[in-house]
Amino acid sequence: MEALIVSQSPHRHSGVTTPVIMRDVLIALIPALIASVVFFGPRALLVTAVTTASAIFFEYAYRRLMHRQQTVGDLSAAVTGVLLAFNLPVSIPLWIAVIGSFVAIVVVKQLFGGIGKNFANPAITARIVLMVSFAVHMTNWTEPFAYLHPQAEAVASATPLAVLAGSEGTLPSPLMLFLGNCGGCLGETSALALLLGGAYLLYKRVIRPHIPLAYLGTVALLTLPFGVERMATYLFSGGLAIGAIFMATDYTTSPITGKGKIIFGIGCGLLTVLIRQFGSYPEGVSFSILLMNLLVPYIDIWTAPRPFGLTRDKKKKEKTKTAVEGDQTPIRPLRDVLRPTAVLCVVVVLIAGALLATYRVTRVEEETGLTEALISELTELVPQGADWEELQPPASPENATITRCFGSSAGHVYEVVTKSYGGDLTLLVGITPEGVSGVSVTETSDTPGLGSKAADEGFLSQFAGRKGEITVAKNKATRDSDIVAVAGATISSRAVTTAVNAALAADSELGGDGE
Amino acid sequence: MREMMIILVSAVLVDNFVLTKFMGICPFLGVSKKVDSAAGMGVAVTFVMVMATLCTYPVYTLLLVPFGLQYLNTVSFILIIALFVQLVEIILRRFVPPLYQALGIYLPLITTNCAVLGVTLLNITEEYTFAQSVVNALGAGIGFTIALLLFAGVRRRLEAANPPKPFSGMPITLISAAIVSLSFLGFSGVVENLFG
Amino acid sequence: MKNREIFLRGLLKENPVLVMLLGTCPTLAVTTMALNGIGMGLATTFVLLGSNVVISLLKRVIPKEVRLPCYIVIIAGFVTLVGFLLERYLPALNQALGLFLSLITVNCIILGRAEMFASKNSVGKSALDALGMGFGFTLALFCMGAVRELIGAGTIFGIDITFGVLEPMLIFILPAGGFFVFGCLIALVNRLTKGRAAERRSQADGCAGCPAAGACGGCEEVAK
Amino acid sequence: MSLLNGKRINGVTVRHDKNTKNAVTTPIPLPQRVTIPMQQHMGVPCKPLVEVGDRVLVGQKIGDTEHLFAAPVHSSVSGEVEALTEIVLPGGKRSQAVVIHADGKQEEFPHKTPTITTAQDFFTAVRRSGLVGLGGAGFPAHMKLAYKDVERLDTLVVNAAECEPYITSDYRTCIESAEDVFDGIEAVMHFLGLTHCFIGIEKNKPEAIEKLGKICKADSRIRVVPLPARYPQGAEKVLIYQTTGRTVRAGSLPADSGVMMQNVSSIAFLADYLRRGRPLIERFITVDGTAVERPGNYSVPVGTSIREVLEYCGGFEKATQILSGGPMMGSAVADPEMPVTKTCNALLAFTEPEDFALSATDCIRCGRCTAACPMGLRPGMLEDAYDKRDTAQLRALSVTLCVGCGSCSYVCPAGRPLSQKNVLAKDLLRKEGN
Amino acid sequence: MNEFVIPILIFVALALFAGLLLSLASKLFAVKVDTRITDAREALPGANCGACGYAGCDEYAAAVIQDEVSVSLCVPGGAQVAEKLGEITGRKAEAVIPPVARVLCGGDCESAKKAYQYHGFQSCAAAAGLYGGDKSCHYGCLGFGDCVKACPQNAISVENGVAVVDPNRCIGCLICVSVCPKGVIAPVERTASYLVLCKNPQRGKETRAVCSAGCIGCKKCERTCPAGAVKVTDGLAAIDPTLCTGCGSCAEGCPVHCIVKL
Repeated sequence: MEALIVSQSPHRHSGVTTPVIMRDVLIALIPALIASVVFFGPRALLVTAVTTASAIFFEYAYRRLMHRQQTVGDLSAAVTGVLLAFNLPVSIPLWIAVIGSFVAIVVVKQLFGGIGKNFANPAITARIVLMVSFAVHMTNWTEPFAYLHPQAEAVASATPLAVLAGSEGTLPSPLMLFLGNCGGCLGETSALALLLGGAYLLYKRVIRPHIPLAYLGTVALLTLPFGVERMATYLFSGGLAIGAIFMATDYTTSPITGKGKIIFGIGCGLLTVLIRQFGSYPEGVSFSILLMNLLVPYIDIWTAPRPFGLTRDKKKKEKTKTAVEGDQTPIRPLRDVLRPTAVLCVVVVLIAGALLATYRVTRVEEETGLTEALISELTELVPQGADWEELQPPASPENATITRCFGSSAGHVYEVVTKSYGGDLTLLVGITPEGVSGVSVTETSDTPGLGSKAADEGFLSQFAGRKGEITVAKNKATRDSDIVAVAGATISSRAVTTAVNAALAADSELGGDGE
Repeated sequence: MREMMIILVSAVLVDNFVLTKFMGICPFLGVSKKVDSAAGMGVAVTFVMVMATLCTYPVYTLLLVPFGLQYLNTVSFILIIALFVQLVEIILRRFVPPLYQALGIYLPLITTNCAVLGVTLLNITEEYTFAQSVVNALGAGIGFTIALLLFAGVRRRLEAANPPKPFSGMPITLISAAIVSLSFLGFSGVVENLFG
Repeated sequence: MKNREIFLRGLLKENPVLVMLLGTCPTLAVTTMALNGIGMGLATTFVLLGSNVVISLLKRVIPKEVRLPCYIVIIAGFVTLVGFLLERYLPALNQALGLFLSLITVNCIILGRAEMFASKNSVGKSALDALGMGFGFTLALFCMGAVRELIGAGTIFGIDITFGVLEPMLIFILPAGGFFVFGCLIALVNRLTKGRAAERRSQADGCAGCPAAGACGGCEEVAK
Repeated sequence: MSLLNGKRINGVTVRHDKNTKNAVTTPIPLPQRVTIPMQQHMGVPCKPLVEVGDRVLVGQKIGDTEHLFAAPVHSSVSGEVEALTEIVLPGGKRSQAVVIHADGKQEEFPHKTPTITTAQDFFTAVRRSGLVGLGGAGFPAHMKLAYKDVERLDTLVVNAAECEPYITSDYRTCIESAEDVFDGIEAVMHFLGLTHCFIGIEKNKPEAIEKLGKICKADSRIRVVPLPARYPQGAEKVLIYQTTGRTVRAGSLPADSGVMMQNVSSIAFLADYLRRGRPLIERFITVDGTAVERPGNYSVPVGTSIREVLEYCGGFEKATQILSGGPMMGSAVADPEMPVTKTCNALLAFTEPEDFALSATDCIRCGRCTAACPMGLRPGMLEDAYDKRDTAQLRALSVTLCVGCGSCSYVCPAGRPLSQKNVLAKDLLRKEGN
Repeated sequence: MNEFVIPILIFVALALFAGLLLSLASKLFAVKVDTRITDAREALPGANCGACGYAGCDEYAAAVIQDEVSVSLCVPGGAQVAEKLGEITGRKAEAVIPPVARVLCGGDCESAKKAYQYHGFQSCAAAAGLYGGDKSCHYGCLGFGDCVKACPQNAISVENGVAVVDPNRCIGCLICVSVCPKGVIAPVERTASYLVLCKNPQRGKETRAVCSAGCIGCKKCERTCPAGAVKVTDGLAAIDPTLCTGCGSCAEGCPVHCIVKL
């Protein structure tokens, strides 16, 4: 009978270990996976497989490289991989999905020390990084069941959220939304599948109901005034379902106590509605969860449980009144006061004098009106335009203001300011007798990557040669006066068009084309 | 009034001085180790920003503009700020030692803080009126403090993290700052639409 | 220290940005393009050179009470000087640097070197130190600018090298990318200088690295 | 937990494994020799009063000390003192022990039934009986009676919760000697002038609740309180709160809130002692576990070696782990020759430890430990503070309130030794002079 | 012309105002600070190891200046810090040679028997809580590395079940002595050449039963030592470094080879 096994008490364990928990989460994600394959075709499976495989590979490689205890076995990398895949549109190029996995696993989680040490939710942060870096790919939604008739060229449809935020498109009925029959990321559309998964997690006590209920409850409450039907659309569209059930309840990045989880949920709800209603990004869920992740340390402090039987004894603030007595040595006027002041004066005078002199030498004739730079820009817009001079800016229409106007031998250039998605948009529109000769955007405050896409040449070149009223079409130019809007940035495209129309109107009002 | 609100909220949230305009990063990284030192620094910076604006704006409009010396604004502003900060530090050290104990040590740090000079210069380039520039300074200070406190919370979590050897210390803090500034992106566009 | 040592120290061993962690504001803000990085670096080097020389000239003259204001006025003077030159000859760069050009005055490196080096050493050494630190700063900014521009916009010095195949990740142009690249660069430098920098940098967090160390009284609290 | 008296106390649901519920307590054959340790209680160790070669009778006092904070030890067999040796107690301290060779005659020492009129007589009688808390803590029973202003005590709580898995010895006491329990309660309440008494029993023991309920109906001051079967129901502060609704403030004794708690077996033994004057020399223990062929409840003379008891129950050869007490708070046995002491209420032998495959991985901040801790502490943060040896933070998080119930380590998905480190943290604070 | 003079005048006024204000203020409101404390703090290594008995270098610096405490308490700093402190405070610095921490146990995996299979977590303090540790010998090193984690200089490593101190890394701060739950680590003079690696005072028969490398108190070393440096007190040999000439006869003579050359 060799030596007995001895260890400290307790000698029994509940059996619920990290791999068991993560396996349960994976099981809970299966309904959503099936829904994604049903709605978006086998490619959804491919994207999920690639993302998950690369996530696991990155974690394995990182731990090997850094000679650390291998943690791939706890399946947390797999969960992050699947969740990230569910946040990507089905048409996402695979290399972007792999970059997403790299960001999620290596940058956001492992660099901080692996599971339990990261403060931001890996999948959510990776989605935001991809959304900001590859806006076009990430907002290229495909219609459900589009994979059934492959020959029809892929039509980019707007997600319900985008429609809510203003771009055209029919709003699917709340039931369709609940089932998931609408555009959106591959795993987030079917609220039914996600709720099924959520029920499984609650049953297996992997998550507690506090965060999902608080989150969905707050969003519902805030959107109720817009009508029940509108509230349902709000609840079942975009990433709210997957965010509230799977992302916000990630252990490492959510508060520990029940009270803390409720505050976290309410916070996420408020921010989601704020960003969806007023922000420039259509989807507010990822930003609100990331922002609340930052507040978790404070929430944990505020909602710390009070130990049993500990009465709150007011911490006595000891007032350290350290008396500081002044150094009463007598003031020697000359050495202590005059000399330093004199030195300072001399230094300041020298510097100011030098600056004044150099300024007079390098003075740039600041004549108002046309510097060479401005002239070169104008001739760019109106080729062969010569001897430019500034004219009185004509009256501007109600939705745009013409701030400056330049005339030349070959045509006019108008500087137009109009309201766009993210704020003011200023353009220079060159108009010649043949019509619009060139458009350039001087200043835009639209969302980087999304709205700012309306400022590149590809889109602006469509205005060349147009004379009459210009209209904006979603995907294909149906009427000859149409130009095609930039996918996902319809509002900015429409703003540019109104500016050009304003310039055209001002030009015709100025008495036909330029002399 | 609406204009004021836009300036205030955009200075605090959207183009936050630290996370989007990149001003005042040195103290932001240096002082956010402990929550109370972060709060202390935040209050000190807000106080100095507002007072600096109160001093520099009149100097600019009354002294420099009439004589066409706008190009000298940098020199004069920084002189005034340095003078003001050192004065406050000396007075605090002598008359209010506990407050000096809490705030005083940050004051010399503030003179070299890009955010303070940044605010005063920004008020000029944005052509704000006097009231607007004070509001802007206040917003900038509050934004700075919020970013500082938020980051102090994150750094409390960082103490438990164990990044690889070369990444420990400042690199991991910077990567966390990257994630924090990423989250602030969410607010873009909120201000304009919020106030119609 | 031999002169060559002073100059080389500024480049890698005691690189002001990547090791001493000074001047982080311009490093993050201006380096969306490699060209801007170099422009900012050279402008700062010019100001650093000028201010180091002048301050080390006047070091015995300036009394203790008004030391800080004097230094700052001298530095601001040089900054405005650079402002005139850029406005006149390189308007594009001036437009790109924008506000940060005048923010060089409060750049921690310049005041730091002035306090720690120029006010204690001869003019020649101060000039060398200024050049060393200046080029170290430019080097760091160039690296930052190159990486962010390459990955963020797919161009080098403005020339598009993606041939339409590679798609740039726009996030590297945004502030988040700036912080991230800066963090990775410092980690790389830590890796290269095998931790020696790590010790000094951990001090740098505290008082030793802080530019205003000279001017401030008990700064133990800040260190903790 | 019953919600009727306010805050719901945290805890964990543990498999009961009460296989020996219906096993009637049967004595085991007399061992050849017994080793009686001088330290079987919390407090000052006793000094042996006998030398090698003396003849001792059953129940004769063989070790005592003049200190108040101690419980005398008596011989459980009649025979000749063979040797005075030293044994190592589970905590690592060493203690003297008397080895007595049993002569098989089991001649009883002439016990006198104690005559008690005042509370002071009651106190000295209980001290003479050698009674210690039979729940496993081993706190000398009379010390609870020697509280400075005993008049403040008004309630007796009888702990029959027995929330540890496998153990059914208290349950058998409730079934087999319910009358003794009643008499014991009456005696305690009479001598201490207590006004009411609660008996806390977990709901998974319906027969005990029904039987005790019937008997105690005779005295209206006694109330049987059925409690949800949730570990650690038997922890002192938890049970007092669940039965009387009073919160024992941090750092104070139950007596400060007017409550005295006693284990149900202690009360039953007290009644028997007051009748026959026979000191505590044998224990009713549960023997169970995967390696035991004949699990059951046995009455074992104090001092019998663990190996003998397990061999009798056919559980020694295949055992790789032997526990004295329950799986949650019991201590593992290193040397099977170690004797059964007054504080042992169960012996479990396992072919393979239950948490064998567990190895600690990184904490995933899931909050299960905080949700499980009945004392409302934050075990995750306590572990961090201990790893950093940050005593100020340990005090701020009030680690001293930890009762060591093991719920946090039980639920931790990363298998981290949370309650184990709390024990070390408390030592660290004690060494530093908290 | 006036366009040149007026700006200059403005700046002169500004500078005057600033200069006057600043110099007056700094003089009027100056505060007395004892600079000697900050100098003392500069001289200290700043490792906050507490070997001087104070909670870190700041406290020790203040104590040296204000309470006139001895200048040579800083063990890691050694002689040269003591000198600097001496200059600042004007008091003479006594020479200080820090001792070396040594683990007095040679019972590695082969020689020492185990009382039970320990399945708890890797910490000496934890194992010591279970019957004094998993080693049959109650006086030996458990080898779970509490001292390794506590040593600020990473001078200790566990080899084959026993902790070993690397003398050139050890700065003699003796934090490990207080951390070890078995008290098996003791300060030994740096000059000592031979050392008895055992702390088990039990008689030979009991020691041999638990560990083949333990000192059985046979007094052979005491007899063979020419310099009379070895004394066996209640079953345990001890070498007095001042008398020991380093001849090594005790080491060869020892039947269990528990006397080791340093």
